[in-house]
Amino acid sequence: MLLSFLALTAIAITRMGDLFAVVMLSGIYSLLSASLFLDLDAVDVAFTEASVGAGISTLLFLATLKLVPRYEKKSRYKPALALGVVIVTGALLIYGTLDMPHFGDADAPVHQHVAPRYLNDSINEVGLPNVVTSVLASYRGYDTLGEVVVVFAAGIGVMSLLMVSQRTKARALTKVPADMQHQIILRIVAKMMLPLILIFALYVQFHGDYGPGGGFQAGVIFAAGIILYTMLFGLSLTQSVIKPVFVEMLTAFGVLLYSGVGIVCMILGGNYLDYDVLSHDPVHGQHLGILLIELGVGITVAAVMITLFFKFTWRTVKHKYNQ
Amino acid sequence: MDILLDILSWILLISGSFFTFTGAVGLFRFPDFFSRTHAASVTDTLGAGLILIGLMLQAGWGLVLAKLLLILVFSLLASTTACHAMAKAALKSGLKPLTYSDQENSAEETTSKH
Amino acid sequence: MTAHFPILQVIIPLFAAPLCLFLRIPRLVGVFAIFVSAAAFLISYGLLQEVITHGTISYKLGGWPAPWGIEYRIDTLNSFLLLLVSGVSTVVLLASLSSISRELPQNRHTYFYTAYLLCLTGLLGILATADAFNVFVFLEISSLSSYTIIAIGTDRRALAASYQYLIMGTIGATFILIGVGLMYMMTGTLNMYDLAERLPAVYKSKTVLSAFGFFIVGVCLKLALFPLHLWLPNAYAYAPSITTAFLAATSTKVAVYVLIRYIFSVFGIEFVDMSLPLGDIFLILGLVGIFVASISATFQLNIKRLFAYSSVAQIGYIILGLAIETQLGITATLLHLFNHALMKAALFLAIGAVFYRIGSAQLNHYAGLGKKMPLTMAAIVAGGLSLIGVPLTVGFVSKWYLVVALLDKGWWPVAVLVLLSSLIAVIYVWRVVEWVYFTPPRIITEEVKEAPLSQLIPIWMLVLANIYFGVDTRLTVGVSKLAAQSLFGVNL
Amino acid sequence: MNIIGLYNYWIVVVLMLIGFYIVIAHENLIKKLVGLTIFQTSVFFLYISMGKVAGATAPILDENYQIYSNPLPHVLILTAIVVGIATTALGLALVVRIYEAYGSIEENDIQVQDTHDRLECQLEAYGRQKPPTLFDQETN
Repeated sequence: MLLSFLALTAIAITRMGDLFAVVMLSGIYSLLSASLFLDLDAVDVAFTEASVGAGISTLLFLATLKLVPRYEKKSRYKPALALGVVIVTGALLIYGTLDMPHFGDADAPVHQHVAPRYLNDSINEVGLPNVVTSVLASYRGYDTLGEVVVVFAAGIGVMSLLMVSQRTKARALTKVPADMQHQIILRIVAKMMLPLILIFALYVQFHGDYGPGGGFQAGVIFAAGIILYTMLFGLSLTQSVIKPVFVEMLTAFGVLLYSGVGIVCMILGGNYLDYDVLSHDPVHGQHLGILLIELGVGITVAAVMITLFFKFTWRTVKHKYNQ
Repeated sequence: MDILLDILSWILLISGSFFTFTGAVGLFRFPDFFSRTHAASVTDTLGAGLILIGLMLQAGWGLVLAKLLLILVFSLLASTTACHAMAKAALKSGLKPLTYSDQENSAEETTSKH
Repeated sequence: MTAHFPILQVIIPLFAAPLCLFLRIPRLVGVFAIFVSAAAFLISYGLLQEVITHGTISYKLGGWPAPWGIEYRIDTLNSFLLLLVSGVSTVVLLASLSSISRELPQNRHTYFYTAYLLCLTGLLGILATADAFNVFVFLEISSLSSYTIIAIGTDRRALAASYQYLIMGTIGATFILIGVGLMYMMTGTLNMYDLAERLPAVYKSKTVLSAFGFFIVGVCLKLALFPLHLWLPNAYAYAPSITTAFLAATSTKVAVYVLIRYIFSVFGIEFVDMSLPLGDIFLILGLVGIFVASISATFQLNIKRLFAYSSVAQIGYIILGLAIETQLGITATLLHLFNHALMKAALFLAIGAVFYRIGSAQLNHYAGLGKKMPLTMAAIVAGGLSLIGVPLTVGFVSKWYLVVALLDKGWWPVAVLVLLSSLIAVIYVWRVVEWVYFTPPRIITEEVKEAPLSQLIPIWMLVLANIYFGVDTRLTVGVSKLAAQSLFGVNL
Repeated sequence: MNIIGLYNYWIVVVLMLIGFYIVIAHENLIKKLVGLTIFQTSVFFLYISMGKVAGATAPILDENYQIYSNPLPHVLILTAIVVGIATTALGLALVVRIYEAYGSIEENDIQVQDTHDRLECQLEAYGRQKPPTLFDQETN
């Protein structure tokens, strides 16, 4: 049922020429996906997809749409070749599915080989009820480090691509007022919600060991809170609370914290990211390690998301000013 | 007592679903943006609200109840504000509500709410 | 400390990249990056020694044993490439200090070096890892940062090129992701060597076959195999010179490494032979790629674009070596990987030095530069000769091995075609020579001086390496042979 | 049985193809990125579907449950989602810059402008010294 909804949304996206609608639909697509992930027992993934896919990515798309034309130009695209490629890909995929283990089959090789150890032993080896967190932060902690670095790399990319000089900033700010100065109801409600959002982010950050959640989701929610504030109260006010340079430093700091934990492990005699050595008791060491690296993840993700939003918004301000 | 709660909660759930459904129908059938917003906000407030209360009755005392309560509070706050902001933005960007002269009398009551 | 070498290699640039943001003084960051890259180079040299004397090294990340945790596994093949990538990166960085200040606004330097180090991290990470999914993650690190260092310049065409690369690269990465997913589905493991053990049981399965298909197509997108090369010429032509030198020498090579690793170590050559005529496909695509790209190169006016097309052609040679599927063929492939990296790095650095002086990469602006910048131009000519495959250069060594491998297999028509294609290389290199030495200088170029020492030194280091490894082939050929042996040994 | 067991995957394949089609067939740069997102999200389904065990629950250990779904695909997809948003963000930044530089976000317009630039260079090069004997045939 959900899958059919998804298919419908996707087809609608191909047909629409209005990019604004396309972006909204893709947000809906993400949200539907999140529900589907939930249905497939992937709570952490659902949480991330909802906050990242439906939240931040839609937001970034909208921020871009403010800067570029809203309608797709109807042009003669070359559907024949594209359709050909797609059909070949599809044929290969369908062909590949023929020998797949069936959906939900408990005897599939996936459930026989590596995963049982995570499910059976992680409680003794890592000591967290949320197996996803154990695998994410400890067994495959290095992948997660890589992923934080990917986020950092994207942050660096956007920072370097969308730079606005200090001079333009100073001049533009005096001329361009914040968009939503007059939305009184919005501002009041946002003021009520903001502390709660931030507290919720912290809850997600530190409760990730026991339930769905963790650094990524927390980082994104925290960033969402700040972004909400920025949208309503204007860039200049936000930036006097949170210095952009400071946020940029924070993006780096999260990565440093994460990889620093690994290096400390090495100095203490373990392998890289082997948290066992962090404390006299391995399980305790694991706890400490996971806490720290999740914090690193949260800091980098939040800082990068905030920076992304700042950069896009500055670009908009600059454009307005230039006009 | 349990049966009473059960019945009550089912009544709430069903009426909630009904409002959600009418909201969806309204979204498609209403003539202009503002009346459609009205339909959509019915889904968010009355529909979702009743369903959540119904669920709360099912949940019994505990953490789940608290969580549902929080969800209710937040969805009431957020969705109404969002609807308001949307309508205001539409008005600001130059979209005028339909009036008598544009449409038969049915449009009037929905538009005047905003 | 030596025990941690496999990970230090990757971690040093990874840790240094965010530190760059704290340093903030452009010049300082540049020097810092050089030291970081040099440290990685020294470590990889140590690793190569270690591997040659003691055999394969395995490193368990997080202390978890292999199929559960992520494993780094260094053998002759990847330690050789680690040495290459970190070495080229160091030399290129040496030239970057002056070149970058010419091509980028001051306030982007820190970002450039950060992204550069991240890119280096990604490439080294792909080489070192023995985990299929980890490859994807590090691939994305290197890709995202390379989109950045391509687009960071002032040429607007770099933006469009970078976007195109982003789309193609992400499709490639997603295909790889599908491939890894399907493999995981059939075996339940992500570790390459564990996969290699468990895959034979499901060789007959259609899912594994399509996993293989997706993986190969994904990697071929990344390595710009003809006809999936469309992103490459623009990306190389309009990026800052340092970026071009670095990426041309390393990033496609790393993709080739992934291809070799999967074909030989994970799927195993028997599977490949059994399921797909991959050898024939590679043979045809390689040959067509060589000719189409070489001919396109002869038409280019932008010298960076010219050599970018020549890169696509060289990928063709590299793939040809793979298509032969013999030990000799693989040796030729590995040799050409190494050699091509040396020559392209030298060439693009020299072009960067010219850009530093005249601010253009148009061939017609090179008119008469032979007298004005003799050392730089000599480097370009040396690199060009190496591309053609003139004796006493590295290009000769690898082409020689390639032809020998082809003859050994009995494919003499292909060998003839390879030699013929070298003639096209003569044409496009000659075009450069003609502009440089046999055209009167233009008025604007009157004032041009020789490139600064800070650029000449790295350029000539690479050129001398080109000649040195063309004469003394013990190290390169020895290691390549060893690596090829080990690849075939794994499957026996 | 075969059909029902694989039905889920087939829909996922269809979704992937729609996304993939948007990426390669459309000219608009933003729409391409949306397509890319759909393509990637659909690949995530492939992974998550294979981790599902019938009758199992989410992999958060609890005394009340015995069977859990496989956590490993979840971990991999968490990583992949974040990688996806990183790519999207960078892509959007590029789109913004491209629009500033070219005044368009349609692939065709951009190519036309690029080709125009290249032809001008060629005219400059051969205009005075040699007649343009060979033209750049390259169209990408």
